[in-house]
Amino acid sequence: MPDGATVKTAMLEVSDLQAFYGESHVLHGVNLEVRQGEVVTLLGRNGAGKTTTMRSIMGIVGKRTGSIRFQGQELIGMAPHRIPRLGIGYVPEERGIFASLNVEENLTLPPVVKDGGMTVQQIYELFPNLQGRGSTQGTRLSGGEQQMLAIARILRTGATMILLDEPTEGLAPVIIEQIGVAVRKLKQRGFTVLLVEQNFRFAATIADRHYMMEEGRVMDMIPNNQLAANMEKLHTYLGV
Amino acid sequence: MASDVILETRGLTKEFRGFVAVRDVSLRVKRGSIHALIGPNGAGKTTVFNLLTKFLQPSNGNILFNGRDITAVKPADVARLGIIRSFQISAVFPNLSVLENVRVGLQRPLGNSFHFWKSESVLDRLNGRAMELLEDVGLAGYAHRPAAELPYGRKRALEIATTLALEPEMLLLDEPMAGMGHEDIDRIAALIKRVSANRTILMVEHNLSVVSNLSDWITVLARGEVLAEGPYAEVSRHPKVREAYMGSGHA
Amino acid sequence: MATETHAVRRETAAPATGRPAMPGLLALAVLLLVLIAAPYVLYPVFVMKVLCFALFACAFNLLIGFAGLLSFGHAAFFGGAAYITAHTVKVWGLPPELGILLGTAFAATLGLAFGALAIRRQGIYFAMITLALSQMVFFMALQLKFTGGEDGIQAVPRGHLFGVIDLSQSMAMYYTVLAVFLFGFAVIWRTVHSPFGQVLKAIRENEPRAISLGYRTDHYKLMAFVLSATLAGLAGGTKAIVFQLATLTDVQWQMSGAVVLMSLLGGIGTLFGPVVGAALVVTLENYLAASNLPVPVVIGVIFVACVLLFRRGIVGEIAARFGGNRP
Amino acid sequence: QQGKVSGDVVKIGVLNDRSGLYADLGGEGSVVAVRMAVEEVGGKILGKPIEVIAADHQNKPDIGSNLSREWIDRDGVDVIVDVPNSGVALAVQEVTREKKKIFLMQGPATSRLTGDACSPTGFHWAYDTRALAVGTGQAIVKEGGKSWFFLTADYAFGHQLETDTAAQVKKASGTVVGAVRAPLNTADFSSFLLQAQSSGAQVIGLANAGGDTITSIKQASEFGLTQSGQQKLAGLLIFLSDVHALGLQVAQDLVLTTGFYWDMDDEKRAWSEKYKAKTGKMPTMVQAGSYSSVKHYLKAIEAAGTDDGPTVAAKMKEMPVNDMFAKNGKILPNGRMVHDMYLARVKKPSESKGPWDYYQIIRTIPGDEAFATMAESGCKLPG
Amino acid sequence: MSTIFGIPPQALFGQLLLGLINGSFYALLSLGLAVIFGMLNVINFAHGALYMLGAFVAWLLLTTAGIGYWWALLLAPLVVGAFGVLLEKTLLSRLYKLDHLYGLLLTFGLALIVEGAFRHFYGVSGQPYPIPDLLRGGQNLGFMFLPNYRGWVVVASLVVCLATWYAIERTKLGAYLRAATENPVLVQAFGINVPLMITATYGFGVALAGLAGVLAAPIYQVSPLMGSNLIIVVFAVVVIGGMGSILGAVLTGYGLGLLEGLTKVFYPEASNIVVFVIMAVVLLIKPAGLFGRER
Ligand SMILES: Nc1ncnc2c1ncn2[C@@H]1O[C@H](COP(=O)(O)OP(=O)(O)OP(=O)(O)O)[C@@H](O)[C@H]1O
Ligand SMILES: Nc1ncnc2c1ncn2[C@@H]1O[C@H](COP(=O)(O)OP(=O)(O)OP(=O)(O)O)[C@@H](O)[C@H]1O
Ligand SMILES: [Mg+2]
Ligand SMILES: [Mg+2]
Repeated sequence: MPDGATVKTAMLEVSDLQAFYGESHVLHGVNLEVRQGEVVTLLGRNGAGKTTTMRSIMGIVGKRTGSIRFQGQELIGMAPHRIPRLGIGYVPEERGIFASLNVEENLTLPPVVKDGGMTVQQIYELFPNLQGRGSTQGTRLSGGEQQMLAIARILRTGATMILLDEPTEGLAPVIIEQIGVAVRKLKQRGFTVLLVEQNFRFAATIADRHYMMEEGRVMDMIPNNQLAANMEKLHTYLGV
Repeated sequence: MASDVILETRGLTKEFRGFVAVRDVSLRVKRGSIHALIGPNGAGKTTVFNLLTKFLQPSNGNILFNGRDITAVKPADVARLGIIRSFQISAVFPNLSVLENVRVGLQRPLGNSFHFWKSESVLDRLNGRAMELLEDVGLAGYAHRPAAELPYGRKRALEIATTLALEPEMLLLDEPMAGMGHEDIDRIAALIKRVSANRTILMVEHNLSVVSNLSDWITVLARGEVLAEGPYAEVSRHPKVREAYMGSGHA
Repeated sequence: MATETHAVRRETAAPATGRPAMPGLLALAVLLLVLIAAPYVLYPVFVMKVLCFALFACAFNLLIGFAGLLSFGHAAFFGGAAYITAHTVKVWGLPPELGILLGTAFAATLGLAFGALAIRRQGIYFAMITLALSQMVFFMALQLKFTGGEDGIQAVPRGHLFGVIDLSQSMAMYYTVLAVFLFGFAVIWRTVHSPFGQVLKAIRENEPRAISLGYRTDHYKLMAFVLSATLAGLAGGTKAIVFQLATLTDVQWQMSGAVVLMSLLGGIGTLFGPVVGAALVVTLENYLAASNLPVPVVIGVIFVACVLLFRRGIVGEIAARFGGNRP
Repeated sequence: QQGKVSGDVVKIGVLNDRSGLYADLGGEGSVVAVRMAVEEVGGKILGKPIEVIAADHQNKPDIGSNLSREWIDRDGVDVIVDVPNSGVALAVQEVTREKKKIFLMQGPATSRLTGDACSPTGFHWAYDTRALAVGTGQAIVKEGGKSWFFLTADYAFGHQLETDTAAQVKKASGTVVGAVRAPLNTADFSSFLLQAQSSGAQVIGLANAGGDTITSIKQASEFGLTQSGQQKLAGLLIFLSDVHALGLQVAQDLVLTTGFYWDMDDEKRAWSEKYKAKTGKMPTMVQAGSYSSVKHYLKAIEAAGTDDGPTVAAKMKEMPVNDMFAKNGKILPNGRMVHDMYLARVKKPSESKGPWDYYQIIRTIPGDEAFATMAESGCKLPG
Repeated sequence: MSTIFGIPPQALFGQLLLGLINGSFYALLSLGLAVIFGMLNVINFAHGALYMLGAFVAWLLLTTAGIGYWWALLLAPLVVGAFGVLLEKTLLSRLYKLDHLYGLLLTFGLALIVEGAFRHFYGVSGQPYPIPDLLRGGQNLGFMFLPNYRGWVVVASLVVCLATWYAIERTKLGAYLRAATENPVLVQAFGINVPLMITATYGFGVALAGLAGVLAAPIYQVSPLMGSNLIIVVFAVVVIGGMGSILGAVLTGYGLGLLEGLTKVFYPEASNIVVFVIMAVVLLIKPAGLFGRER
């Protein structure tokens, strides 16, 4: 897509993605690319289609057309439960902590899909809040703790590409910092991250590139180092 | 002066099967103020809200509203005393129209809510006031749409309009800005400021710029206990608060 | 948005805005004309049966369609009232109007007791609790002396309405039943479009929110339950006078199932649906009785078809197809 | 009105349970039996065709009463046959009384149908609770079963059966040592059977019907109640179809009263074989009774020259009933058809020569003993 | 003391034992219901009909193919389970996005169809099914005669209930099942084949009903109505136990069997309603049921 200097291989390529919820047409041709080891954000106002893009990748929207290729493999048409097994982990916006499972069960629920995931011990180091809460019912955790749990359980699976939908929503600043640290660590370890954020300041501290979405389309791509030069655009897209 | 304090808790404690989520919290909310409750995740803010509105029963301690002990009062009756809450997760009546949503709030004080023999047209006289309220939150244009169709931020606004319909003496707002875009945040912040003129507001919010702009008084909770109290400037300098909550970014 | 996605939206609950609109009034006028003319064209006893069940179904529908509560035990109110009416008229010698009144009052009392228990739980639990409670009434009806066990109470005299109108005359009986039905229907109509109905809808939509606004939701649900039970009792008492009997059939759980079917077939949450559904089911039962088809199988197939194919029911489908404003 | 056939057709409506608890003892079999009677007279009477229609009342009195009303008002039905389930029969009795149509009852048990609820055009044919009580109660005491314990279905029918039978037992100077009331449709009788067992009574009377009877007999056998030889089970209301369903292994040695058994004389055997060829089963007393009553009804039309209800009813009561079902049966003014009843014992598997060879008749109970007299019945019709 | 409330203790033990046997059926059936409800959020009104189907399959195997009890014990649940899988795949699976009440209504319709069809073809007086030779006869326990077969029923149901409880509450598979109940889409997004799991669960729950049916066949008459009477009591059992826990369903099943047994001794007229009375009382004191989780 950009300057031809594709040093690293494209891990995820989305082209002309259209998605529908029942009769409503939500994505109108999304194009984007995430390279191995990158942290890329999707920015946009409420309802721009960021979550829908992620759900499309995971194969859990009603209907989608176009092409989504992960490490060369086409995901459209694949049974939804096979997609994560390729090594894609998804942390949903609504967190999706299970009430009928305790914290430990929640943590160990997603099956390990690849070697190299974090151990439970490493996870507790990253999120000390979770330590000792193993037998608490999952949804009895506070909102922020639930968010940590939702991220943590994906880190265990060894997924190499992680989709994070608004991981900082409703989190205290300290925790946001921690999550920033965690994402940077993931990046160092070679994980690829696609991140949806409202919190633009946070995004700027960790991402390599930003895609701007509006009304179901990708409008623009801004590398992180050119952010300052593009503040005007950001204003129009996000109203920052 | 006692009448200065509208809501007071004494030694409020909530224990969940051995886990103490709220420990010995004593709050004093001044009449007419905007009081913010902040703290790290899991500090017990939502739990305090649930205790105040009686969605949870305290394990220990008392709650006083206008000097009256409301510790044993039922949730609906707490609301009738004039304490109305919003939810951390948006709460509207999805299949009622926006106007009807507000009218549900306006209708209650009328005392005709059990009148199954009357025509609902008796509710029409509420429409004027309802439209005013919608106007206030910028929803007048949506009055006849089902609430389900509103975008997220507008739903929060609708929720606030419905809440205001009851002319509550005291408003409890749980993360009113969560999940909102920037424009909406500003709009709602302005609204909160406006409505606070003649009522008391207690709110939980993580967005520190909102907190710092709006609130007169801040209580910081951590691990279920009160860590610090005071105006924003003071609290934000508190080293423990910085360590436990704000982090290095908010110097 | 995200928080909204897994809140299940009840299919049947469409925005019922405004007050009775033109199509509704029109439908009402047509219905009225049809009902006034019916006994001259159709077999009057049959139409009376339809009317009794239509009222029963409407009463049931008030609860599920407008309060979101599925009762699987409404037979208890219908049948219970039928027994009381039959007994008071036959054994105590009360005039029919008093008998029906007593039966209805009994249903209301029973509704208060059952409702107080059942509204402590929601959804499926509510359905199962009402079912179990109504089973209790069934066993009582079976074992108590005055109900006559399997035989039921037979040969109940129709008597004279207000001491003057001889109800053994088919037409007199018919128009009496029609009046009762219209009264019940009007009560339901009014309830749905009343301040109370508005709160009920709000509770159905989001109960915690309604509580936080200061509504004691349990009281509203209980009130709706009692209203529904009372009207079901009115239907049952009237039926006892029409057929001159009250039997176990009226209190069996299959009766509760039948009334669910009527509402579902006609359209849950619509005002006219239950009337249409009742007419269809009663016709069908009559027709099937004379055929060689196994009745339960046919009824079961219709049930399944309704649930899978037209959940909105006949009236619901029509309303949805011809413009938004439901009658 | 006199001297002609209404609607130029004699319409017979068989109204019974075609899918429920009583479908096997009546059901389609009753319709077949009625058709056999119609065929025997050549399908015509007084030169007019005879038509048979059938419907399922689903054991619901309101459906029964509604259907019979419609049949009579709209379809010109002249006579209603069978109607098992006392509740439905009582409802239909009201309708036929009002409409002055003939009602030939086979399936229902309660003797109220010829007692306080009797009708001038209602006929009760095969059996009734009183005959069962006399048959089983008195006859068994005479056979040596002196002390009784009742296992009673806890509703009106069961209570009546218990009281009637207990009265007969005492009349024959037997004793009743106890009773237990089991709710209707009990799935497990073992508790009650245990109580019956420990009572030490010689005879355990089953004052119940249908599924309850079957289950209680089956479980009695499981708990070895009768194997010891000290206790006997007496079924107060048991049909051949029930015994067939239970199988001899379980039902053996059960004592019961019946109004008909196919294997008693050549005439019965011949008719029953013909019936079996059509249905694959031997007839119950209800099915045989349906045949008998319709046959008698048609004879009465022939004799009266009209199908007018009251006229035919009077004629029926004048003529003795003589066919394969009953010899010299007579009909009381209350509609009770009085004929001999039989006390039977269910054979052991080793005694049975093949399918349907189930009963050994151990005593004949003369009709006058079995059924109540007009005076005893409590019927208010002019004698 | 030679009597307890006027009943000799011996007789009382006997009655308690009998109660336990009935409780075995309640437990097996409410377990199946709880499993299905837990995973699919469907109140399986057809449960009674499928229990009946289990008994009928055993009877058909015996009468048409000469296949005896022990094979039937294995085959009938498989057949019923397969039928359940078919139902789930073709009908129930279309309802998951809707209010749970539709599942209740659908299965209610299915129950009518299955029961009606069997009534139509086999009548209602029912068919006899012999006790297997191995379990004929009984033990004289001194205070009562315990048929061997009933003893076997208690043992078999206990084993099945415990095994099921363990599988659901203590294994990984169970955790998947519970999670999928709440948010199937997300569990799918973790790489688990949820539709398959749901189908299998329904098949399993229904097979439990089938198994109960086979166990019941030699005790009760194999009749089309055997399930419809039982099922409402089992519903009550489930309400009393609270739907939250599998163990609750099982324990309540046995417990109510015992209580009902006692009622049959002290006040037999009430034995049909005792379960419902208990239900009312429990609801008053603990609305979520004895073992239910609040919300
Ligand atoms: N389940 C659904 N059914 C119908 N429309 C939906 C559904 N979910 C989302 N939408 C619509 O699709 C559009 C895109 O939604 P999406 O959730 O992808 O936005 P987003 O960019 O993630 O917004 P947010 O910042 O609020 O999370 C919105 O207009 C939304 O209303
Ligand atoms: N019902 C419950 N049972 C057990 N623990 C609970 C329950 N409700 C809350 N908790 C625990 O109490 C603590 C406080 O929770 P609360 O929801 O009040 O936090 P909060 O301050 O609102 O956090 P956030 O900002 O993340 O929403 C948390 O650790 C949570 O796990
Ligand atoms: Mg989103
Ligand atoms: Mg919170």
